[in-house]
Amino acid sequence: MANTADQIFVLLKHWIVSVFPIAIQPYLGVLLSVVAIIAVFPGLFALTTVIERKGLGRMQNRIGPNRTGPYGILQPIADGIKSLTKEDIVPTSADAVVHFMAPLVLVVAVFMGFAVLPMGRNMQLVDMDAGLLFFFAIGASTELSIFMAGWSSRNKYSLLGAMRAVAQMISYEVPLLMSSVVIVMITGSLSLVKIVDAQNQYTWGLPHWYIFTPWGCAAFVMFCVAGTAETNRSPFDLPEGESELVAGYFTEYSGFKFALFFLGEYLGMFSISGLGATLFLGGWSAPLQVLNFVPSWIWFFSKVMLSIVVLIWIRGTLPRLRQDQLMNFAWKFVLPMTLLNLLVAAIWRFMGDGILRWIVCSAILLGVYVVVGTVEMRRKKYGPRSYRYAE
Amino acid sequence: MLGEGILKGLKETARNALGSYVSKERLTTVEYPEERLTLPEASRNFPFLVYDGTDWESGLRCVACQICEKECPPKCIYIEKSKDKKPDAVGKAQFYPAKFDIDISVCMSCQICVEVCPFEAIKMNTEFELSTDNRFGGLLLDRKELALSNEYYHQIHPTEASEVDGRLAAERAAAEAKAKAAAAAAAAKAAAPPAAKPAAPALNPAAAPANTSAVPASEIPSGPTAKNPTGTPTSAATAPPAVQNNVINADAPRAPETDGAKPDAPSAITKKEGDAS
Amino acid sequence: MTPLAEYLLVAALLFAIGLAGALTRRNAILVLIGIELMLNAANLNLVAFWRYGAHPELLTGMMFAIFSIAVAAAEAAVGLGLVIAIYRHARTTDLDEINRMKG
Amino acid sequence: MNVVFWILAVITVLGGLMAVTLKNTVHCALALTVAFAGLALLFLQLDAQFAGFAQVLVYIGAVAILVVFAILLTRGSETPSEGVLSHTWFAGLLIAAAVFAVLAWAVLKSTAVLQHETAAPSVSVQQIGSALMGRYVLPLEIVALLLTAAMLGAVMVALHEKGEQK
Repeated sequence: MANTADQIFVLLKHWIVSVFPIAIQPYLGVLLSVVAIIAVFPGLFALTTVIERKGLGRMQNRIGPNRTGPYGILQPIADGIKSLTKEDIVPTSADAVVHFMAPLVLVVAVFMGFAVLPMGRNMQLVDMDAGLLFFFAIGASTELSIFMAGWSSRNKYSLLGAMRAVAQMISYEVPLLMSSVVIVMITGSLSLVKIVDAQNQYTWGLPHWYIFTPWGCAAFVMFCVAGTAETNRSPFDLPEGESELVAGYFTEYSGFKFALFFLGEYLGMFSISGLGATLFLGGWSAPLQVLNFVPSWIWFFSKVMLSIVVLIWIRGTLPRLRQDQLMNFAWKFVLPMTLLNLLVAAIWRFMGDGILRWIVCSAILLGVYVVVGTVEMRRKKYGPRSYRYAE
Repeated sequence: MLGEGILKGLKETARNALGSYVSKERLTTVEYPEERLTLPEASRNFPFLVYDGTDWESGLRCVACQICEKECPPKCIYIEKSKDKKPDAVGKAQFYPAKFDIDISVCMSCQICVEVCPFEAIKMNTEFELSTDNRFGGLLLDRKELALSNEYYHQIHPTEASEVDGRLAAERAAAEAKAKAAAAAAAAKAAAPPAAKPAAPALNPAAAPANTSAVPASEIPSGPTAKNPTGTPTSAATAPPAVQNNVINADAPRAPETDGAKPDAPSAITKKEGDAS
Repeated sequence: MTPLAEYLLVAALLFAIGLAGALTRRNAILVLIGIELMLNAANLNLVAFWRYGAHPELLTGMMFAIFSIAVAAAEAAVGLGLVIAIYRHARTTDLDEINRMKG
Repeated sequence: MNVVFWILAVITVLGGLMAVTLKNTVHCALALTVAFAGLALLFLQLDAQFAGFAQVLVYIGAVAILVVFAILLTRGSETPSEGVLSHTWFAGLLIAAAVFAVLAWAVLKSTAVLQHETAAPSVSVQQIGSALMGRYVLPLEIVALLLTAAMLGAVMVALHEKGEQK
């Protein structure tokens, strides 16, 4: 019974495919999976916009959208209709072709990232041998679409936003990759399916998730920082800082194209969250052995939504960074820490089982963190700031 | 410790988010169309015209003196004085505004019209849901739309309205007493049959000064007696003249208490008229 | 025509295009773009030879391509850094004007 | 398979052609990314998954962005008034054509090697990793050094010189 519920989508797909002639079955299978991804994640996007607006509202002691439907849950539908029926304006001096291509490239690239995410037991579009590399390669190509959008708009705000976005994404891609490499080192595979399988084991009913190791925990924190920056989320939302750049690189977009950018941004959040869940939180595996009867895809999506909620929570809490703070943080703190973490993971790998490696690895990471943090705090780099004119 | 502040901030926002479900005083949002805050009594938005009694047209306190029109800084009031006179709420023949429009898209809610009105005829409304789908005519209110009863005035500004009513009543009573005294004095002095006549003429000078800037000439507190020679008798009734005098003097008793602000108003009018002409 | 020959032809065409770009354009950045194209054409050759070669399990061709990609990244970084430095000095990226040996 | 190859080949070559012929430099850079993407897909077509993804990651994710940054930092997107071609363009074109002719001739003439189609080699990423860490460890280290040196060099070259006016 539990198994059927777990595999229900897989069985459903097989059943649908088996109806058709053998010649087109493989293509149909892929098509069905693609359709499922294209249907599920925008739906999740709609849900997320409500959660975000309601949640941010609550954090600011407001109610949030509450007019459309009960408790405002139909708000995304209203928003969708609004943006679909709005006039699509292209600035006269804009580069029309590039301006048109940019949102398409973004959305297509972001969607491709979902192809390798295992969303449940046997639920992945392709089990690619180099899945992680594919994911990052696709992630890297979204930068170009952002540049296209910013440059083709012929707007200073757009261009500034795009340059900021590209600089930021390039800077944080390095720690993002580096913090994931740790997992690859330990698992010995770039395949996300294998990574999840490696975590889907239990000792005393507790899972073998990588976040429950010193290096995994450190990597997870840095992955979160880098992932937040990679998706241009607050507090790293300089590229679209409303108070400075109108809307950043998509200032000149309206109507459906704007909606596509919005969608792309949220899909990026989902894919980074999904990757984080896969790498560190055991993907679709249950958090406790006794909870294994719950279908695996529920675990995956609840982990993704949980990280989305945390992202929203962070957005409601932290103010925006300044450009130099952003860059300093990436290159002078996160990147060295990820490099150190690589070393720690290597030590972990070669120390063999036992309590000793826990102590050694935690000591190194914590020690460096505390020392660097204290020194930098003392140097007033990351510490509380006092502003001369803002007393 | 590095990162401590972030955790502190996260705690605070979480407290806010969860607390807004628990405690009512945290969530201060008023869901407007369904829930409304009671407006503070002193709130004001755009002017309206007060009328006494039940019929707005005959009960308008406004006598089309046009002071407000002249004083209005953004010039949003348009008044056309009537050619004839009509009896007002108390039956006294008066000029009335044949046309009284306020363009509330121009009005800046400064309340100067209320300050200068000698007849307590224009007051500030609190109504703010004034949106209209007609871009040009919708916000140009004519006198029918502007006219609102004294009861309504009591409703929106109870304290102020009762003050105004009390003042009007007191003035009316005082003027009546004065008129009676004057009439009595006149009767006693002249002891002649046309004794009632001298009291009556006061009304014309009374209305005239208000809109022809001759107010300074008529600002003598002891109105009736001084004005006796001028004016023409229009009605034989003795009570109406008394009321009328009352109205004329409406601003006279107020002059001392506003410390010269009031005496200025008429002179300002004269000056402006001089400019205009 | 064998598949290998097809790949080699495409690579040759791409190489020629890159060469033409590098030789005919004035803008230094476009010259770099041409060079990148030539490098990529070479990579395609390497991978194609690996795929249709005698011992694909030895990974020689693909390794060569991967190293070549890494080297190309370094080349691009330094090359573009040079272009920016030259631009800062000469206020132009026009190669026809940057023809003096002393600044 | 053959159809896919020809489509990819056309995309790649067109991208390359546009990259060197378009007037607007930014368009050139974008066309270059099309060529890069086509090449990456050709690599996938050649069963070189790892090389294909590395191509996307390095070229589209880094080199194209670098080129674009360089263009914007040098005002290269302004089309020069005196034309985009160097004054030796004709010679350059001739040389390129000659090179292509020679290469094509060589490719078409060489019937000796590798006529048959071989089965797709199955190469796992693990094998590549082992090879990098084993047989190719020296090149790997050298590349690492080279990249470090290149990074430092690029930073030094692009840094503001001391005393230079901004």
